[in-house]
Amino acid sequence: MSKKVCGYLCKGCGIGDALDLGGLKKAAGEQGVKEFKEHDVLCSPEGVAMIQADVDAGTNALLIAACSSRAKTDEFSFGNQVLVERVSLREQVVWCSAEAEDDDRQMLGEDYMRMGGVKLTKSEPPAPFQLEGEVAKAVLVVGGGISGLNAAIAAAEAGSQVYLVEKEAELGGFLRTINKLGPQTAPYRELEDNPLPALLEKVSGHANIKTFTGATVDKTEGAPGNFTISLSNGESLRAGAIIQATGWTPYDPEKLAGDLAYGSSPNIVTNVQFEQKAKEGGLGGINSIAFIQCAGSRDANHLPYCSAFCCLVSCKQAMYVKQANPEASVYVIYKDVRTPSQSEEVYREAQRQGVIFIRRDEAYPTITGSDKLSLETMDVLLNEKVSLEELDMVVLATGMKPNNPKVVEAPLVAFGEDQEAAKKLVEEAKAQTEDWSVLNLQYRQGPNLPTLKYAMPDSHFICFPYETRRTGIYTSGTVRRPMRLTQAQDDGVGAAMKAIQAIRAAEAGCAVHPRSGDESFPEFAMQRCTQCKRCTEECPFGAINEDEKANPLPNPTRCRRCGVCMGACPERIISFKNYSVDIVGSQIKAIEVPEEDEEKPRVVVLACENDALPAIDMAARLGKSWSAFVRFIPVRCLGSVNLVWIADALSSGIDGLILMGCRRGDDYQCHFIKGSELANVRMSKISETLQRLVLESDRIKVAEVGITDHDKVAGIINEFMETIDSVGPNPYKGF
Amino acid sequence: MDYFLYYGCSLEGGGVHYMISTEAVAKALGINFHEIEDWNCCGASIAYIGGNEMQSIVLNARNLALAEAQGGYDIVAPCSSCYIMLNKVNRELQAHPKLMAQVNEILAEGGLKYSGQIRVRHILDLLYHDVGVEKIKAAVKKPLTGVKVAAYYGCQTTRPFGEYDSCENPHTQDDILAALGAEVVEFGHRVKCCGSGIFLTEIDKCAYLVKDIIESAAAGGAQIISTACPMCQMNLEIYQQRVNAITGANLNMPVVFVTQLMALAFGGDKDGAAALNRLVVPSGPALQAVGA
Amino acid sequence: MDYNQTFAKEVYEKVDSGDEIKVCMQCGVCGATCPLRGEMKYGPRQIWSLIRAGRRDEVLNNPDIMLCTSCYTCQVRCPRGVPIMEVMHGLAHYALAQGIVPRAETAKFGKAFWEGIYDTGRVDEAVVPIKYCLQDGLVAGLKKSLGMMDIGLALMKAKRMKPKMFIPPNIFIPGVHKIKGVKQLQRMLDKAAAIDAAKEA
Amino acid sequence: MTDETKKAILVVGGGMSGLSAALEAAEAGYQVVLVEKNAYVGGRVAQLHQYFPKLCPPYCGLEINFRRVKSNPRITIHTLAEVTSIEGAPGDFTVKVKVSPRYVNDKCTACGKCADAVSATIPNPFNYGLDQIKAAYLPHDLAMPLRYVIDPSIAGTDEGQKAAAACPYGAVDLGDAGQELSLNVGAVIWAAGWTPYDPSKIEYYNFDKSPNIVTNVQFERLAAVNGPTSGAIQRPGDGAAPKKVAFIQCAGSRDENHLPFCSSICCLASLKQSTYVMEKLPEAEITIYFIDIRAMDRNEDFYTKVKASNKVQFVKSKIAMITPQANGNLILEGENTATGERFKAEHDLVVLATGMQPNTALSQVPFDVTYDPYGFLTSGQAVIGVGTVRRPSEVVTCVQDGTSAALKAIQAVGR
Repeated sequence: MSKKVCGYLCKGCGIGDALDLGGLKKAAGEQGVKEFKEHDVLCSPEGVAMIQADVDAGTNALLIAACSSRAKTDEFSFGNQVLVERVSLREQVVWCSAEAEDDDRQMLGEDYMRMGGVKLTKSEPPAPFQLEGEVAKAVLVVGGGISGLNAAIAAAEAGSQVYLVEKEAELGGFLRTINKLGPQTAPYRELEDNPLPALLEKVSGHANIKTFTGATVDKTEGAPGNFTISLSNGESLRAGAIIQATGWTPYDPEKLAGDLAYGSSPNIVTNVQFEQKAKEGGLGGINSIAFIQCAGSRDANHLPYCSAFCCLVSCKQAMYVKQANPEASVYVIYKDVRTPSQSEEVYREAQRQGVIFIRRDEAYPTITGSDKLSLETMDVLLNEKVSLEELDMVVLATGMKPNNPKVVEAPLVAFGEDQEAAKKLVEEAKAQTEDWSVLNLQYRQGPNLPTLKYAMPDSHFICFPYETRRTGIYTSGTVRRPMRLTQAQDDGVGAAMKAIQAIRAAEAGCAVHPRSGDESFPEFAMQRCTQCKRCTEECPFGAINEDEKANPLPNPTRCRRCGVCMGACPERIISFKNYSVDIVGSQIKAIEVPEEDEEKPRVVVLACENDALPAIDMAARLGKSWSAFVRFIPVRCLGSVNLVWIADALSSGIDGLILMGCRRGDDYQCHFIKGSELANVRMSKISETLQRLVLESDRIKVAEVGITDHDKVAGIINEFMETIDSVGPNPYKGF
Repeated sequence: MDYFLYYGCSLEGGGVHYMISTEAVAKALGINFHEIEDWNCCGASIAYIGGNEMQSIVLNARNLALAEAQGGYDIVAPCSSCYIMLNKVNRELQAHPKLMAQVNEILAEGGLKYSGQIRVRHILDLLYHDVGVEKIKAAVKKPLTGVKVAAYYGCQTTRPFGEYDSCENPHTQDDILAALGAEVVEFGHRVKCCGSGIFLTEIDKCAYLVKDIIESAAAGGAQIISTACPMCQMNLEIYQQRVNAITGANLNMPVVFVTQLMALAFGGDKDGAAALNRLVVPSGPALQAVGA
Repeated sequence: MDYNQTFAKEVYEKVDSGDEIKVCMQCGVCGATCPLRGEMKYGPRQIWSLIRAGRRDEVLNNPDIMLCTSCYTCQVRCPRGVPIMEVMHGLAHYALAQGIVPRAETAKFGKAFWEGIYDTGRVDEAVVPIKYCLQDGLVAGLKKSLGMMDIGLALMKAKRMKPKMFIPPNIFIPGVHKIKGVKQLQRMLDKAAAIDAAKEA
Repeated sequence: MTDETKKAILVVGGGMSGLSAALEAAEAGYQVVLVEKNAYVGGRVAQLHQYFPKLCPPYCGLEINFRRVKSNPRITIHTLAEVTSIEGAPGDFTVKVKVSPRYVNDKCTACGKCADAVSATIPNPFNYGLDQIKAAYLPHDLAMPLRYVIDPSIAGTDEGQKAAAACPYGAVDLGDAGQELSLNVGAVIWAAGWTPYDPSKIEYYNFDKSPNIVTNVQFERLAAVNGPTSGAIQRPGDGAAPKKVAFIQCAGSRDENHLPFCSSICCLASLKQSTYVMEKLPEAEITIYFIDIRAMDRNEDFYTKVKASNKVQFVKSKIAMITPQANGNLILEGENTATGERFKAEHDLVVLATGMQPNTALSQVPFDVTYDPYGFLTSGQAVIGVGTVRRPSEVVTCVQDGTSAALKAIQAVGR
C-alpha cells in the first residue's frame, strides 16, 4: 500500500515544557516522518479532529507522539486501515526522568521518535487471514453428559449447527445412573428429579442438533473454522470449533482395597454403585449404614485434590436411606464437610433428617466383616476412637478423575544444548504421557490437549478458565476440574459461547484470546527455511504442523499471535505485518549510541506489553524515575524475542539489555504460557554469542516484572545501570 | 398510660425496694400500674427441675389469661426472669394454635381462656420506648451529677429475645441513667451472667462470676451498680462477703435498682421513694454527691 | 466405644426441645460462651456429640447438664439456632424424671421452689431456703440454714425478709399467703403433668 | 449473520462476572452496554492483592480484559451509573439508567494536577476506608477509564473550584449534573456482585471497638503494594508489625443469625492471606480458626501447601468472643473442638473472614424476578443473574458464569 505518513506532537502533560519539539521532529524525520503537526492537547476533541481531518484526506500512517499506547486508545484509533504508532513521550520520557539532565532527556525523546518512526515506516496495516473455502460454522460437542448436553442445546438455541458425539450407545453420561439430584433450588431441602429426560427431549427435538451415539473421534484435522473430524462410525464432519465434554471416571475403587477393604465384602460399595442400587430401588432393609468421605480424594497416595461433589452426594444418598427407613442409623464420616454456598442448607437438611456426621482424622477408618460390617475410626469431636457395629453397608465416597489423557511436556531446552540430553528429556516426557486420545488431533505437537496438572486441560484456570492450549477447542465440565452438577451444566453453556466466538473470529480472520481482534498473523518466507523445527516445536498452541520434508505448515486460525515462532526462528523468516525481526531490529539500530568518552551508556529494555509495560506506565504516573539512558521496546511476549536483536544491539554499541517479562514456572503468568520461560532458556545460552563478541554476560539480564511490580521497575533499571558502569562501556561503540 | 405491673415473687420479698421505687417512678411519670388480680409465680428458669415444660407453660398462661380477662393491658415485668417466662410462653402460644388449644383446655379447669391478645414488656422497654428519655430528663429534679454508675443488664434482661434492646450490646439502661445526669462508666461485664439461677446451691462455682462483674465495674470507675432485675440485685449485693471469703476478693459495692436512682433524681426521699435504706450494702459515698 | 442411635432417638422424642440438637455442627461456640465454661467437664457441644454416640449414662449422670445458669448466651449465639439452654433444662428434667440426680443441691432447691409454687401459687423467698435445707433432715437442715443466717439476718435488717426462718416448717406458717385460685391452679398443673408424663414415658 | 443489527445486550455490573459476560458477547459480534455503579470497572477483584491459588496479581488478568475492551468497538461503558427501572421482556427491554456526576469529562489526561490542587480528603473507598485520599482522585492505579473523579462533597465548594482551576485541559466540569439514559436492549444480565457482610453486626466480635480487627477484604489492601501501607502488613491501630495474627473463619457465614449460607471463598482467602503474612512477616505466628476448611477441587493443593509450610496453626473452633485489650491486642475465646479445651488466646491482629452478601439482597432488581431465601437471584429468569448474585463464588466460577450468561443473552437478542 502507498503510505501517507504524518507525525503528530502533543505538547500537553508537560511534554511541551520538558522537550525541544524541533529536535524531536528532526529525529523522526531521519526515519522518514517528515511532516509534523503539533497540538497543545492532542487528545482533546480539537486535536483528534485535526488528525481525523488528515485521515479523511488520505493520511494513513500516523506517528502519534504523546502518551502511552495504553492511554487514550479511543481517541487515537482511526480504523484498522490506518497505521498508528504511538510514541510514549509522557510515560517513557517526561514522567520518568525527573533526575535526568536536560540533554539526556532530549536524547531519550529523540531516540523514541526515531524508533517510532522506523517502526511506522516499516510496518504495514495487517490484512485479516481468510481461510480458503467456506468457514465451517458447526460446533462439535464430544461427550453427551450433563455438560455436553447443555453445551449442545445452548449452541443450537443460539443458532449454530451442532454435532453431538457420545461414545456410549445412549446419551446422558452419568445422569443415566443418577436416581435423584440433591437439592438444587430454593429452599434447598428437597431431592429433585433427574433432568435427563427433559434434556434428551430438547436434544432429539432440536433441528440444529445431529447426534452420533456409540461413536468416538478417530481423527481431528485442520484448524478453527475448518476442522475435519472422522468418527469411528465412518462419518466425516466439518466443524468450526470443538467442545470436549468428556466428563469423569470414578476413582478406581480397586485401589482402595488396602485402605478401605474394598472388595472384601459385597456390602462395601462406591457412591456410584450405591446410586445405581438406589435407582433400582435396592435400598430396602438398610438399618445401619456409613458413608466414608474422601475415599481416595485429598490423599497424596490416591487423588491429591478434592473431588468437590462427594460431600453433597453423600448428603443426598444419606437422605435416600432416611426416606426409605426413617429409623435407620446413617453415619457420614468426614474430614471436612464441604457443602459450599447455598448447599450448606443441604448439610443442615441431612442433619434434620437424623444423619450423624462424624469427623475423622487423616487416617482411614478400618472396616471389617463380610455381611454385617464393623468400622473403627477416630472421632475427632469426641477425641477418641469409636466403632460402628452391625453396619449393613459402607459407602465409599470415591472421587472423580477427568476423562482426558495426561500430557507431560519435556522441559524447554536451549539451542545448542546437548541434544542427546534434550532427546532423553523428550523420551522421559513421552513415557509419562498417556497414550490414548479423545480427539486424536493431527497436530505436530501431539494428539491431545496439553495439560497442566492431574490431566486437566487448561492454561489459565483462574482468569480464563476455558482457554486450552489448542485454539478453537474448549473443555467443559468435570474434564476441566472437579465440579458439581450445576456447575458442569453452566460450564457447558459457557463453552458453547467460546466455540461460537472462535468460529466468528475465524470468519473475521482475527485472533481470539488474549489478542482478541488482532488481524495480524505470522507469514513465513519459506524459501529461506532450514527445517530446524524450532517454530513447530515451540509454538505454545501447536499452531504449526509439518510436511514430510519438515517444512512448517502454519495454521493461522490456530495462531494466537504471540510471536514465539518469530523469536524461535534463527533464519528470521517469520514476520507479522506490523511486528517482525526486522522492525524491532531497526528500532534498536535507530537508537543513537554516543561515543564512549561521552559516558552516556545505552541500555535497551525489551518489555512484555502485558505485564512489564503497564507496570512501567504505572511507575511513571506515580512519579518514579530512572536512568534516562534506557530505551524501552514493547514486545508481544518475551517468547517473541529473537536472539538476533541481542546480537545486533550489542554489536551496534548498546551497553546492555534487560528482558522484562512475567513470572515463569508452575504458577506462570505468561498469557502465552511459556514465553517468559522460553526467553529465559534462550538467554541462558546467549553467553556463547557474547563470547563470540568477547563481551561480559552481565550485559544481559532477564527480570521478572509482574504488573503490580511498578515499585520495583526503577530499582531493577538503576541497579542494572550500576552493573553496566562496573563492566564498562561496550567496546563496539562507534564501529 | 395503663399497664399491668406483674410484681412477681421477688418484689414481695427481697426486691421490695424495687417495688417501692418502681411505684414512685410510675407516679412521677404518669404511669398507671394495675395489679393482675390473683397472679401466680412464673416459675422462673428453675421451674424445670420440679415442673415440666407444659406445667411452666400453664403457670404463665394463667397469668396471661387473667390479664386478658382483667383489661388486656400490656404486662410490664420488672423482674427479668418473670419477663422471659411470660414472654416466652406468650410467643409460643401465639405462634402455635395447637398448643394454645391444648393449654386452653387446661386453663378451663380454672374457668380461664387465653386468646393471645396480651403483650409482655420489660420495665426498661416501657421506660425507654413508651416513656422515653426526654420525658425522663424532664422529670429530673435532682440530677445525679457526679454519680459514677455502672449499668448492669445481666442475662435475661435482654436475652434471648433482644426485642427492645440488643442482646449483646444493650444501651437502654445506660441512656436512662445518663438522662438522670449520672456518669455511666465503661463496663465490660454489663451482659455477663451473675449466676443467680443456681447461686445458692453452686456458690463455689458462681462466686467468681459476681467477683468479675463487680471488679469490672469498679475498674471502670463505678462507685455503684444499677440493675433492672431483682435476681441480679440480690445476687450481686447480698453475697459479697461470701464471695470475698471464697475468692479472696475485697468487694464492697452498693447495688441498686435503676428505679431507685430514678426516684432519687425525681426528688424522692432517699429512704422513702428511693428505698435506699433497704440496701444490704449501703450506698455510702456513691450517692453522697447528691446528698443521699 | 460403640456408636448407637437408641439414646439419640430417646432424646429427640422425649426430651423437651431434644430434637433440635440434630442440626448442631459442632462449632464449639456454646462451650466457649458459657459463663461457667471453666467449671464444666463438657460443654453443650460435647454433650450433644455424646448423645449422638449413644452415651446415655454418661450424659444423664453428667452434673454439667444441671449447671446451667439460664443466661441464654449460648442460645443467642448458636449459629445453627439450637435452643441450647432449653435442651439443657430438658435433659436435666429428663434425668430427674428417670430418677437420676445430676446435681443434688440444685435438685433439692428446685424441688423446694416448685413445691412452693404448687402449694401456694407463689414463692416465698423466706420459705424456699428452709424447705430446701430441711430436705437434708431436721438436724442437718437446721445446720445448713444456720449457715445462711448471716444472709437472712442482713435481709431482715434491711426489711427485705420477714422473720420466718426459725419457724418449724411442718406446722402452718401464717406469713405465707396462698393465691385465691390455688386449687384450680393445682388442678391445671396436675393435668399438665399428665400430658408430659405421657411423653416422657 | 449481521449481529450489529440486533438489539444490544445490557450488562449491569463491571466486575469479573459482568466484564466477562460483556466481552464474550461483544467478541462474538454483539453490541453490549455495560453499566457500572463505581467510577471504574473491574469490581472487587481490582482490590485484591493476589488470587489464590497462584498468588498472582488480579491486575494481570484485568489488563488483558481491559485491552479486550479498548480494542472492541462494540462495548459501551457507563460508570457511576445505576439501573433505575426495567420494562419489557427478553428481546425487547426498556431500561432507565441514572448516571451520577463525575465532575470530570473525557478530556482528563490523568495528569493529577487537580489532586495536587485540592486539600480536602475523603476516606479512600478503594482501601475500604483504611486511609484518606484527596477528594479529587484516580480510583486506583489501573482504573478503567483512566480518569479522575471529583468527590461530590467538594463539587460545590472552593475546593472544587481549586480543582477546576488547576486543570489545564478543561476536564473538570463542576456543572456536571449527571444524566438519565433510556436504553432499548434485547437482554439484561445482572452482575451486581456482592458486599462484604458488615462485621459490626456480629456484636460479640467488637469489630467497632478495635482498629486491630480487620476484615479479609481490608487485609487484602494492607498487603497490596498500592494499598494504604504500600504492602507492609501493619496493625491499623498503631502501625506496628503484628507478631500473632489470627484468621477467623465464618465471621457471619454459616450462621443463622447472620448469613446462613457458606460464602465458599473465605477459607481459601484466609489460606492465601496466611501466605502474605509468611512472606512479609516471616517471624509472625499465624492461626486459622475454622469449622471446616473448604478448599474445593484443585484448590486443595493450596491448602496442602500451606499446611506443609508448618507456619500456620489450624484450630477447629468457631470463635465465640473477641475482647480488645488496653494494649491493642485481642483476646479470642473459643473451644478447640478437637481437644474439648476451652481456650483464651491473645493475638495482636485479627482478620475476620467476612462473607459475601449478594447485592441483590441489599438492593433488588427493578423487575419482577425471584430470589432465594438469602436474596440470591434464582436461575432461568428474564433477567439473567450471573456470578455472586447467584451464589457465592470465586473468580473462576464468575468468569465461567459470565461466559454462560453471555450465551443466554445472545439467545435472547437472537429472537
